[in-house]
Amino acid sequence: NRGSDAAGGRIGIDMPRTDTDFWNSYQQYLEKDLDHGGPAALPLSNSQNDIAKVVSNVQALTDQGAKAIVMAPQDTGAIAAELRRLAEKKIPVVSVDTRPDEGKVYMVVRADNRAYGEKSCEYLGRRLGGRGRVAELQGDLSSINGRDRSEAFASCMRKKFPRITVHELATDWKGEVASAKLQSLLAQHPDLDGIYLQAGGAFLQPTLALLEQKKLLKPAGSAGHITVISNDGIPDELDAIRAGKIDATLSQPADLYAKYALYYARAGLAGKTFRPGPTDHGSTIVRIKNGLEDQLPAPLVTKANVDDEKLWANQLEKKK
Amino acid sequence: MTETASPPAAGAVDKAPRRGRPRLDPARWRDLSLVPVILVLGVIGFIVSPAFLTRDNLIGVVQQSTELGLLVLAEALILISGRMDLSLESTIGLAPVLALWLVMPAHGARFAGLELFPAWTAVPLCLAVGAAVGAANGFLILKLRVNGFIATLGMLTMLRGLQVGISEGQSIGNVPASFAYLGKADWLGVPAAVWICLALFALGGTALGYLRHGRALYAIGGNPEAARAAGIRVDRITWIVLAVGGLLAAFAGILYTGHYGAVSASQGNGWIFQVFAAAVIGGISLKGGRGTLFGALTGVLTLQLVINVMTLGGVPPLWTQFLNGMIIIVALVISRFTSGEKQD
Amino acid sequence: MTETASPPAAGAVDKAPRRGRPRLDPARWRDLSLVPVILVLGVIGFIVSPAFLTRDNLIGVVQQSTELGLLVLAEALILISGRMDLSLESTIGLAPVLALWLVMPAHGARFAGLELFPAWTAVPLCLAVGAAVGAANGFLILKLRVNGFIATLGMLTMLRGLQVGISEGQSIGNVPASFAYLGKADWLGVPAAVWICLALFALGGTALGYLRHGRALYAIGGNPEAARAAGIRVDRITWIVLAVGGLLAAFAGILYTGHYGAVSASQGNGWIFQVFAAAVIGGISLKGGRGTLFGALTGVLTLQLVINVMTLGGVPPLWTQFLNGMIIIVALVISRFTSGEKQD
Amino acid sequence: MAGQTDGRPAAVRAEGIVKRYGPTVALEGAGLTVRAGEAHALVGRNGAGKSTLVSVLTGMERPDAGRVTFGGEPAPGWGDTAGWQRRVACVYQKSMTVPELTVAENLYLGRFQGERVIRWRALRERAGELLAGYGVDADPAARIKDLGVEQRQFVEIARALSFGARLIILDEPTARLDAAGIGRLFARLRSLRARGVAFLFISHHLQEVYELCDTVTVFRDARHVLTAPVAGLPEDALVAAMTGEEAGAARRSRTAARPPGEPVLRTEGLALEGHFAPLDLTVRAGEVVGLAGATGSGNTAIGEVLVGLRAPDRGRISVRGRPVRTGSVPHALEAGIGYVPEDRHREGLVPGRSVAENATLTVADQLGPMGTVLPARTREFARRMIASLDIKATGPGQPVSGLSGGNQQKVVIARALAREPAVLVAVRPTNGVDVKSKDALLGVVRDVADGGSGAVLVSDELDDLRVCDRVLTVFHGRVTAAFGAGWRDHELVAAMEGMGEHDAPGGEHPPAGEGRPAGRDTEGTEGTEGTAS
Ligand SMILES: Nc1ncnc2c1ncn2[C@@H]1O[C@H](COP(=O)(O)OP(=O)(O)OP(=O)(O)O)[C@@H](O)[C@H]1O
Ligand SMILES: Nc1ncnc2c1ncn2[C@@H]1O[C@H](COP(=O)(O)OP(=O)(O)OP(=O)(O)O)[C@@H](O)[C@H]1O
Ligand SMILES: [Mg+2]
Ligand SMILES: [Mg+2]
Repeated sequence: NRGSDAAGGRIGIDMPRTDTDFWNSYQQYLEKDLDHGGPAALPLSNSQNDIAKVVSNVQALTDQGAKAIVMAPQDTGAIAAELRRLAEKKIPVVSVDTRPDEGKVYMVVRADNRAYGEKSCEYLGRRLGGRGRVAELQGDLSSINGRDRSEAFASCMRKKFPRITVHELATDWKGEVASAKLQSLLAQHPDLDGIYLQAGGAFLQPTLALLEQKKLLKPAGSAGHITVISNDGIPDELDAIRAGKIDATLSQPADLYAKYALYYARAGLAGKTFRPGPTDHGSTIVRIKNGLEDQLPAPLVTKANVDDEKLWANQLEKKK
Repeated sequence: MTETASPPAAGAVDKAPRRGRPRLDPARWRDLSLVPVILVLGVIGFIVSPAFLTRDNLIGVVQQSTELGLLVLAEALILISGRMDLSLESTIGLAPVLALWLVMPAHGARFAGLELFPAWTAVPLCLAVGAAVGAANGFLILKLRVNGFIATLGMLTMLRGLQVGISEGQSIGNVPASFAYLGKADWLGVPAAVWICLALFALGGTALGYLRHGRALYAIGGNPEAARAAGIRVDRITWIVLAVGGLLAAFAGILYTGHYGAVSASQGNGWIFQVFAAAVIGGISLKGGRGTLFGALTGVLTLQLVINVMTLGGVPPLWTQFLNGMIIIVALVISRFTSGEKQD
Repeated sequence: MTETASPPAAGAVDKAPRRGRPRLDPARWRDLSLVPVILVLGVIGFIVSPAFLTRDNLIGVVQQSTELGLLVLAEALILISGRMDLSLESTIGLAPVLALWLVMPAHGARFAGLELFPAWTAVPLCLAVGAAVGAANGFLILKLRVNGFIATLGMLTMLRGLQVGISEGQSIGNVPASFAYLGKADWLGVPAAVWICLALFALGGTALGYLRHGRALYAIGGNPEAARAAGIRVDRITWIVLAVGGLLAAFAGILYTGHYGAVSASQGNGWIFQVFAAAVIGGISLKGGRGTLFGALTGVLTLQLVINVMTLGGVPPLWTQFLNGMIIIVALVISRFTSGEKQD
Repeated sequence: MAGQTDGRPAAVRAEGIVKRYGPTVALEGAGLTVRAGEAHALVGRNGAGKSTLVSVLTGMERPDAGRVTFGGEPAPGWGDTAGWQRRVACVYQKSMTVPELTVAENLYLGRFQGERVIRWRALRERAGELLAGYGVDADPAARIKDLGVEQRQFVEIARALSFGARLIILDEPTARLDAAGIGRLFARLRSLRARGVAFLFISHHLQEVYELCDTVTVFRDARHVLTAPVAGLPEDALVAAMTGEEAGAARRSRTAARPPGEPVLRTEGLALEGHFAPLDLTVRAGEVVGLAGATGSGNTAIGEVLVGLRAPDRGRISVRGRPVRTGSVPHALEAGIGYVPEDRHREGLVPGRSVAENATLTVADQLGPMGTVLPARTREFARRMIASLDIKATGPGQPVSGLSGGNQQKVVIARALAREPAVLVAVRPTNGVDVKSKDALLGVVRDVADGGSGAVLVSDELDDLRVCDRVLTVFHGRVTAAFGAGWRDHELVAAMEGMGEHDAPGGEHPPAGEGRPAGRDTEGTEGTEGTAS
């Protein structure tokens, strides 16, 4: 009987998908935070990675009386009309992980995907000494997050490390496609120096399995080691860093996503407003053309800080 | 079973009742076989949430069905004439992108077009692209005589790839007003898309029921040789149906764009299974020559109601997909038993 | 020249030349219709990169084909006996997850199992789950007589949902060694999966060609009524084939898990289209009763070679999908003309 | 050949038609002329190219060479199907109906005249009237697939005849009709002919040719061999022209009855609700028993129950004294019952597979050790069958879909004989088979019996029944009479139609299976059979 109180209305939350580690962790954090009291949420809906379902779910949620919406539209264009509709109804919207192109949003909660690409590029560039050959396992080309990472990575490489050759491999977020293409590339260029995995959740295990099979999985520091930087910060990646199988990852903060999505949704219900500038949780709110964006930190995790308590994946381990 | 199952002796006996109540024709039952399913869903919806029976919610459900509904309409026509077109799910995305690419300003916006034509031509261009895709499918299937399932599957991949290539994977916002109008306008308090979709279904249903070219689809799908022997231009009509199918998919793309405010890069991605599911649980045969548009429409509404009721009912996100699949199977089984016919 | 062109009396006379060239049987050409396509791809591969013809690369291509290949093998058997199973693409993921759920330790790891059975049972359990899924499909199709395409489509959604529900969307690493062994072992310098897959294809091909129950599949798929009248137990055999299909898919799941090091939550997602594409361009008819496993195998290799050659050739990522679709269509057209038969 | 003119203009003239299907030459420079108002028969052995000529004359197939003219004008262009339809109407050998559509719609398929919008009620009324004119009692709103074979055939006939075309082609229209149906068809054809309509009539029943036609053309091996007036052409000469051999020994008549041996097949109280009443039947070794009955009399259902395709409601079957599980084909097959189904397309053939595979479908367990099927043995087996049944095929590897109708039928028979059955159950085994092959096939049935097996021949064709030692007539699901050898045609026909001196008690025949006791109404040579309750 969540939300029987409903003093300031309830929160409607739509899950973009449930078939990945990352989003499942996000959901678990959401549910944990919801249990800690405060304005309640309607039961979560799931839009299965389909923007049309996002819209229909959000409508169903508002029909049931949601006064604030948390969503994660994986398509940033086709949510515009729905955002306009919600703005008309004066329902604040918190967009998690993606920044809608148009339509008013109360707050965007995300880590900067361009920053992911840049940080990865810089890390690889430094480790390889500015020369060599790297493979980039891209996601789905029509996903905004993937595209941001690719573009930032590419332009950084072009500008800062022109002597590094980048092989872009589109994979549709599919592990087996990534493995097949990486295997082909390794046949062509056995001298590969580095790999950038845009999504550790999808690519980590297939990549490790392939490198192991090809006897290319050498401990960091030894000759012939292929430098691997991943993205997401799921527990498996941290384990791999500890084991020296990969070098680094960018921790996409599932816990902070959940925490601040709810935080801003409740603030929206309460009618609070925010202004650009630094926040009390180590991030910065910036103004974007259709609202505000809280750019959460996405720490680079290496062997040095892999056991940091603050990393969400480490908390998850403990929670269980 | 062979004809001896009903020898004239027995046939003569049960002929009287048959003539007496011609409305009990099983073919008619089949069209209504999903009505009980829809009623059950309605009752469940009413139980799980009072919001279900509100005008807003029901109109929402219908509006969300419009784009899928048009694809189902297109696929139903194609299936009835004994063919298949998987590429519809890509046409709904490609046609708007291509049309906008041709008309959008070459500079300024994030998506740079070619500015070859004035903005008002976007709608006709989009429809033309859709028809052209359908015609290309027709060429592969009817002239080169390759397998239609796989040819249109290849087209599905190719057209989606073309869309990604042209749009560079981005969504396209800021579409010309004329292009967005139909998808977002309200007429008499109800979204224009709903009126248009219903009108198209009614039109299609009438054509299939009462016009000779419409009836010809059933003959072609049921037995193409017999249709040819009866003087029906099988290839020509099939070709036209495929082109009309593409055109309807492009039109669905226009409604989608207006409805959601932008051409999404993944517009229609993965829809084709839903299209088939809606058509088949609605009574359209995959083997051709059987089914009605009314049945197809009930199929679409059923699928959309399922999603709506699950959301209202607060099904845990982890289990929505499971439940969704289960309900499709249950609906299929119910429609098989209420129609009383074996499917194949 | 046939006998009709010569009087019956001459029948004995023209038997001689006929025996002289029995190899010109068109049915044999059909199985080889993709060989030219593969050759062309090989030449292109050789031109775009010297790495193409290396042992590593070719073995890599074959290894990447194994999981898809097993699904195609399963689907080919099912298609030949005149049915379809879309749910294979979910079985490949669900079966390992269910099996692991039953055996994995209840505490400690991130993915908590039930620990009901000892770890070594994971492989047999997985196979049993696959067979059970196939049998469930058989129940829907053969007992309830619902449309197989849509019933297995519903199963596809439901099983994938079940997998997501059980695994909570996580990938499952740390699988028992026995479970991972086959997918990653090397035998005689070549991945074990390759040997196994080839052996299964050879076994299946032999059964279809030289065993009476294998040959019965062609009769069942070609004309089930005639098969029944000839004393073939149509429903029973179809049911077995569906169960074997599920079992093969589960086995593909085992290989996948070993190969990629974990059971991925999206294992097999979206494969079914590729499975059909490989089977059909390889000469298997969607209408049943036609095609060989050798053809199906060439279909798989063709699809995988396309991806390999495109990767080696450095096709820009934005255009890979487009090119991929185009090549499927071209391969389809080529195989239609080299086999010289109209497809339908 | 096509050159004869006798003043009347040619309704259709085909010259030098060549048509190949891959390596098969179906027509090689063949031609024929049908003059206005003429009833022209086209005969020839199976695979002679008759149906191919029909598809050329109706615009369904484009010939590789040759010319077709209608009334002196060149034929419509390829693909102008409507144009062809105006000139010629046709009843094809293959069923050309759309099973899912109603009778009314099938009748008017492709020619909803006049108004833009179809008026269904009026259409159904017109269809009802049209069908009534053929004595067909079918609901115009029923779907074709729910109709029996014969009613379906009449729908096709009615459609073709109602076009108002001046030329009508009928490709074996009588193959799926019983005697009464044939009578009605012929009456209708005669009245049309009186109005000057020309026919091209194809049949393997030569007596029909003599009954109906003025002129006959014979094709042999894709070529035209003869066109002559029917009157004055002896049947022997006609057969000789068809076969290309001197008319051999007179048609094989039944060898003298030998004393029948042990019973091989016995049924006790076998019944299927709605189809036939309890039946006790005994077939002895060396005996061919005919089950004669018009379409729908239930005789086909008896055949199907015997072979296990349908489960009876009651009753037992035993072969050579051993009980057979009913309703299971594998068990029936195992027990030694061989089966030639009525509809070769539906239950007989797997169209895409080879002659060898089709012929060995029932003996797959005998072609190699341990469940294997050795191709060499399969081919060898098929070659023997091809030779012994005189099947015209390019070889054991040819797909059966490429054979002519009659040869397909022979493949089905080969399949039934493959197991050397103790009892052969054959339903209309000579359906669509040419005269010479028909004799051969019936001879095969006879030989099977002479070899110590029994045979049950379910048919309404007198030619078929002539090989039988005994004939039981079935009417409305009951055995109404039994005849020994030497019956006279009219008696048997009368009994099949439920009339005559062998008639069962009472003029009204209740539908079978009502359970009404129907005393022993058989009279004839043996008293062991008949319906009992
Ligand atoms: N579609 C086809 N493909 C291949 N061969 C064919 C086809 N149709 C007919 N034939 C061949 O053409 C020849 C003539 O066949 P057709 O059907 O004209 O014979 P028919 O005289 O009508 O015989 P029947 O009396 O058995 O009907 C046969 O040898 C047959 O095998
Ligand atoms: N429902 C139907 N049933 C049977 N035949 C049909 C049906 N619909 C169309 N046809 C046939 O399909 C063919 C194509 O139709 P269409 O109307 O285009 O013919 P047309 O000769 O090109 O022009 P027109 O319409 O002026 O006759 C015609 O032969 C028509 O008779
Ligand atoms: Mg013929
Ligand atoms: Mg014939």
